[in-house]
Amino acid sequence: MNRIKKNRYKDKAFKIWGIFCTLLGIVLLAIFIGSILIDGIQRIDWEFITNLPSRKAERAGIWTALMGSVWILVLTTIIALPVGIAAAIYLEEYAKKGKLANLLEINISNLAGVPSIIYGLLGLEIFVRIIQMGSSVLAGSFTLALLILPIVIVSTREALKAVPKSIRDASYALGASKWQTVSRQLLPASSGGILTGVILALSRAVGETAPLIVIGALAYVPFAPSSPMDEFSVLPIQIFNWISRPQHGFEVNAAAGIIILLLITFLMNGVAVYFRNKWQKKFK
Amino acid sequence: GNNKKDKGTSSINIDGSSTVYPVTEAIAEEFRAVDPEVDVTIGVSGTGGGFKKFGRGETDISNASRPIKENEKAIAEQNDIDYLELEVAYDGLAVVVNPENDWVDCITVEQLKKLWEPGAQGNITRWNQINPEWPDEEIHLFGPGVASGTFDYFTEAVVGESGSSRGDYTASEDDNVLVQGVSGDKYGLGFFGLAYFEENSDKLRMVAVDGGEGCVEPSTQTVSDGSYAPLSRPLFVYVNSSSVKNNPKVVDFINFYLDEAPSLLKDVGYVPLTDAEYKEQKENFAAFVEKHQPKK
Amino acid sequence: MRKLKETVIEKTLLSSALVTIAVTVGIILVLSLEAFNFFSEVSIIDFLTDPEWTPLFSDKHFGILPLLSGTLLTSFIAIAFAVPVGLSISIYISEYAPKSFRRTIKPALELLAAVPTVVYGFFALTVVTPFLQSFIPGLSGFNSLSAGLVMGIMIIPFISSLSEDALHAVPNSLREAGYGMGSTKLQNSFRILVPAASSGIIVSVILAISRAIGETMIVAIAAGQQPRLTFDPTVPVETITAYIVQVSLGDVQHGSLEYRTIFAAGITLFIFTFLLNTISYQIRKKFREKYE
Amino acid sequence: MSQNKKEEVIDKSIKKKHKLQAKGVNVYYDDFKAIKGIDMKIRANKVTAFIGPSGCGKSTFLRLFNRMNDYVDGFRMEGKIKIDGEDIYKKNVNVEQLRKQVGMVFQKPNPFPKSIYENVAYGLKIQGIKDKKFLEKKVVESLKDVALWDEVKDDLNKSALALSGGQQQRLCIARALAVEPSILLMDEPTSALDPLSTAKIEELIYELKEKYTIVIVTHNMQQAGRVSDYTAFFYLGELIEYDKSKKLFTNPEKQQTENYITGRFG
Amino acid sequence: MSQNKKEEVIDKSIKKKHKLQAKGVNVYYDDFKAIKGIDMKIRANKVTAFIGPSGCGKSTFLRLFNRMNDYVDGFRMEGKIKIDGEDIYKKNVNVEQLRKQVGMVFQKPNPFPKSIYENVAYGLKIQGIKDKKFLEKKVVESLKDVALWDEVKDDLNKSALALSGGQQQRLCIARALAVEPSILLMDEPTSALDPLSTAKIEELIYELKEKYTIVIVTHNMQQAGRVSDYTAFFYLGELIEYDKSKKLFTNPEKQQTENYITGRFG
Ligand SMILES: Nc1ncnc2c1ncn2[C@@H]1O[C@H](COP(=O)(O)OP(=O)(O)OP(=O)(O)O)[C@@H](O)[C@H]1O
Ligand SMILES: Nc1ncnc2c1ncn2[C@@H]1O[C@H](COP(=O)(O)OP(=O)(O)OP(=O)(O)O)[C@@H](O)[C@H]1O
Ligand SMILES: [Mg+2]
Ligand SMILES: [Mg+2]
Ligand SMILES: O=P([O-])([O-])[O-]
Repeated sequence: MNRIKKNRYKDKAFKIWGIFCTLLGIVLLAIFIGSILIDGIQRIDWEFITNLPSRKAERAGIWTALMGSVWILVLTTIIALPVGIAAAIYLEEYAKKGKLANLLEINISNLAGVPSIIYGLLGLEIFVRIIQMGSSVLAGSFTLALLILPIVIVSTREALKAVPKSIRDASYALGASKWQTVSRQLLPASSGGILTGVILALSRAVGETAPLIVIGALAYVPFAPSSPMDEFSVLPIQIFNWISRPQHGFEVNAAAGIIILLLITFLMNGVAVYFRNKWQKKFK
Repeated sequence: GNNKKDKGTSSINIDGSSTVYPVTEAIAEEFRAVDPEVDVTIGVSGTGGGFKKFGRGETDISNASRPIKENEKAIAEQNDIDYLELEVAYDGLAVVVNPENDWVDCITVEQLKKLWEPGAQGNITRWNQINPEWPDEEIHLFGPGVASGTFDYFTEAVVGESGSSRGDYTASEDDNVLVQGVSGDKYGLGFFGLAYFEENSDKLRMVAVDGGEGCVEPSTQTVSDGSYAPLSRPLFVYVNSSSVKNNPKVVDFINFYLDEAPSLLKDVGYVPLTDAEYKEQKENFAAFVEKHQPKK
Repeated sequence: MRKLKETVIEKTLLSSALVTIAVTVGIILVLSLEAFNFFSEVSIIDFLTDPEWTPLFSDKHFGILPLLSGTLLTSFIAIAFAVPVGLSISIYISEYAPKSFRRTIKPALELLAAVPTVVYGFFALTVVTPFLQSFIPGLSGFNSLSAGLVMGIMIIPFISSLSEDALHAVPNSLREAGYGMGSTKLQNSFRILVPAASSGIIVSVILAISRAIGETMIVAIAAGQQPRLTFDPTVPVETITAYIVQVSLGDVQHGSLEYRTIFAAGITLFIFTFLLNTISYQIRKKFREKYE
Repeated sequence: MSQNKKEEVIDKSIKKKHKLQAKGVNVYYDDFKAIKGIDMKIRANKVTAFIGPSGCGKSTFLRLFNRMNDYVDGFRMEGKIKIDGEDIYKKNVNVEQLRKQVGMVFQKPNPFPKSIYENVAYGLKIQGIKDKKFLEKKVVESLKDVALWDEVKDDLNKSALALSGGQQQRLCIARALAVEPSILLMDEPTSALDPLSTAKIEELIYELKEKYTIVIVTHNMQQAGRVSDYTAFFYLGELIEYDKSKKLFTNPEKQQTENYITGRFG
Repeated sequence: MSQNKKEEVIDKSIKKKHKLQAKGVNVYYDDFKAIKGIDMKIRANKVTAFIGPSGCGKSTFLRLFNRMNDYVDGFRMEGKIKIDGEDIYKKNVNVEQLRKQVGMVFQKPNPFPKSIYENVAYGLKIQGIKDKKFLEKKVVESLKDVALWDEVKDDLNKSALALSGGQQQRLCIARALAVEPSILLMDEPTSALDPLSTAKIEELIYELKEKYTIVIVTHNMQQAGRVSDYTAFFYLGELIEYDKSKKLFTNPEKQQTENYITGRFG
């Protein structure tokens, strides 16, 4: 009897501990975001967004970096999306059980775990050097596209898997070919899931710093890229650059930049979660 | 990559010293007000890194915190690159410690050498090894990375051979690493450009250096009159002749640089040359332009 | 005609899938070619045993150990923090919390993983380090402790989310069997569910380790950039990733030894994460078979 | 050679009466033998029911006739399946074409998550037919055939998922009919439906057999008795008994059949 | 107050004969009412069977007696459930203690993925009992009680998952018996088993009722007839009829009951 009471107390204690742990991360993050808001929010105004970099912290803005990030996002999407979705379709709908499918499977799972900086080294050697793209937006986009490719593939496969088998049966039974079934039924039906995965992958890309540093994104670029071959900077690099400066004013800028970057990431995640919820209902 | 060069003439590509970077950045920023059409990009690869690109013809202008070296010259020659060296400012190297450090006020060049020479690596690790009166604590060293001219200059001035140094210190191109490192560490010691110290005088304490003639603190005065020896030096920019030839904006930019440097330098914490010296630089440049610009 | 179209499409899709193989081959080739060049100048024995890493200085040493110890130390701190916390979270969410809470808290936690790592670096440097310094007097401005802890926060969701999935996948019949015997939730969780979900939990931990080892910006910003062979969490260290960033920030001249050092460091990192990923893949495969 | 010739002649003569034919068919899923040496002929314009306990291979066997098992991992077949005397498993058979000829309806109604109209028009559209008029005509016809027209005519653009289960199943049948198959395979088409919808569909089957050869899998003996002309009883992958439904349900030859239809197992 | 007293006295007197008691019990899953106002008393040392069509609430009702529904989302109960006259849903009831008293066996055998020994010893171990000798004794006893001892005695460290389905189910019963409950709830304990294993377990139930009060849910009328002393027929959440099994199966009072047991629906 006593023993059972003790067990119950332990149980209660663990419950409290569990709540504590669950909230720990989130509360720390909230505190941090709070302190960043305090540091940086008053720094954010239209000028901060549209100003070019400056040696004077109070004049410096994030325009170049913001546009660099936008360019990177767009190009990365254009490169990674078709390949990633096509690969996922192949693996999920076409590949037969066997050595090749197995190899692809292991390979993709491994790629997903390769540290991002390694992709930077790959991009440096292949895109920057061998293909001679230089430290351009395009080289950066290719590098990040490879980086998010496994994520796009995995999430697209999940989305395709979620389409009930009965839909495939129905389509094949009506005489549809494989591609007709894929393009007319499976892709539309899984679009919500694919979209979710892609947005999440892109939100990862928008926060990546290390691989772009490795391929040589610049510190001072006082103009927004106007072509894929232009040099560029992105938000996280701009933030990193400001963190690296010893003057306090730049620390404020970094905080303000972080607010913008977090806003973008959280927005993307929010949109993704929204689509996921909307889409999941479809099959339930 | 050198794609930039082919893209037309409205861009100026600069790379090199992180010490000179704030000066050039300031100039570039002001220049934008004069000619907003020109895209000026400035990399921070350190003086050595900058010269490598410059020697390959990838940049129009190279920032340098020391003169070009023979081997770097040779590469430039190999690639048929003709260039001009211009002095633009003076800088002093500041040796800094944590504000809580109450035992060092002045350090001799001998002591610095003992601390930084290659042989110190793994051997000289505690404060009291340099001066028995100093605490028996591990010393944490911070300094610029090997690609920087500051590093070359410091090693040359202190150790006696450029680039010769111990390797077991926090070597970073990222100046905040150095500032944060020393300001967050009671037993830290570091060196970097005077300009950076001035921006952080609240977090760091400067140490006077005894070059053989007594302890001297670096200041605008002691740097420009040369009494802060051996840790003061001139800063340079190098201009590529073909850029001068092909891109009139480069000429505009350099002229603007030499005109505006005296007024802007104070902003960024460096010491200007004398008026006479600036005049000489301008004349040199005018002659260089004359030589390379095709007659219209 | 239609057959042909179908074939062409299939081949196109296949070649997209093969791109992933090309990426892997590319990574391995690039790393090993440059590393090969590196090892033709530096003996592999030195690389593995020399206790100093000073490739950029005149007295050159090429011992990877200091970078490795920095990497392992920060990762260890992160894991030591994130595993107990993450596991507790997963148990709490899957066994204790109401369903509705689970639905909101999981995406919220996953947000922790979505925060760009630069931001975490800033957090470690400007908030955590000064905070820790207030009661650890000897703590340097750059240290593996605060970088590791913040990295831990970042990887918590990897562990909590994947472990929670694994716990969730344990058939309800086992859960009921346990409760039916009079177990408390705690006993049920630790004696039955965690062992039953162990493979999934192990996978999550391995993935988290791999993540920590490969993490770059947090350590580059907050752990310092000084390669030293130490397991003291209060002093500056340098990780493999931070070294690569440090060199990249300067100019890396192709063909120079310093250019090659980042690939030699890179391949070391790659081998570690590759092994971890492979192990986790194998466990996951077994695990999947178990419940299907 | 002459042996083959002879067979062909026989096949031709069968053709009129026997629409479908299985010859020495074995099916394996990896190592598991799901169908064991079945020979069977199925008559044109009749309803043939497959019955048998769960897992006996009814679905597997049914799906051989439109090659729906082809995509199943580990599936392997031996023997011959012929439709109108043509071996549908020989090389170069156009599977898509075959499936147009052999419509199929599944256990769970599985409309596409699209509009009612799109569902019915799908089979035609994938054949490349774009003529709006023609499509509309076929859609209306098919919906009328399954007696769904009156219920949905005002709202053809409504999502098919908004229909009730019984309506969905009739929609699925309409969808199959729209491409004008000659054979209709139905795998437990009413098992997910309420009695009313079931009755409607049974009625429909009765009408459809005028134009189609229908094979239906069912668990419900009463249903088999009501709708089918012939019934085949399967057990553990074997065809145990195959006869006129009346005969089989009232006076089965085999003990196993009797045990099953009297509910002694299954 | 005096009203309460009186009830208590009555409860006490019931205690001997009636082990379990439900009073005005309603159960809701969110808005769905799964149990509708059930009053019922269950006799000690007898076997009581719950029968009824799928979804009628048998499991829900059974699981009220060891509060296994507590963890189900949206579950809500009204009314009283008493064991030996004690309300088990009142505040401060120790649920873990309760469950030790009320053992449960589930439809699908659900041994822990541990050794046979660990499975049986589990309930004792979580009470904090560490005495090796005692544990071993109880394990052997329990395994003998379910007639599994002879089959596994050589290999108590083998994983329980390596046993056959029937053996697993007996193991689960042994596991429940090891903590010495006085009541045994069984939710379709044989529905996943082959006839031979089923027979063994029925036999076991017969023996166990000497010592335990047993409530068993079953779909199999024959089984209910064979093993139970009393049978309760549920329909749509209501208790339709509850009587001696002999009576209920041969001469039910209610038409619904008769329809069900003669197989006219369900
Ligand atoms: N994809 C598959 N892989 C492996 N085995 C399978 C597969 N599909 C079916 N089987 C096996 O083949 C046998 C026949 O299955 P089938 O689905 O044809 O039975 P059925 O008579 O239709 O049963 P039910 O009445 O339950 O639908 C079963 O034992 C089943 O387990
Ligand atoms: N967790 C739940 N949430 C919502 N509704 C539930 C839940 N569990 C059961 N129900 C509903 O309560 C009703 C009774 O369910 P219960 O499982 O008790 O029936 P049963 O008689 O045991 O059926 P079966 O013979 O199929 O096991 C059913 O309509 C069921 O759908
Ligand atoms: Mg079937
Ligand atoms: Mg039940
Ligand atoms: O960046 P440096 O000025 O030290 O070359």
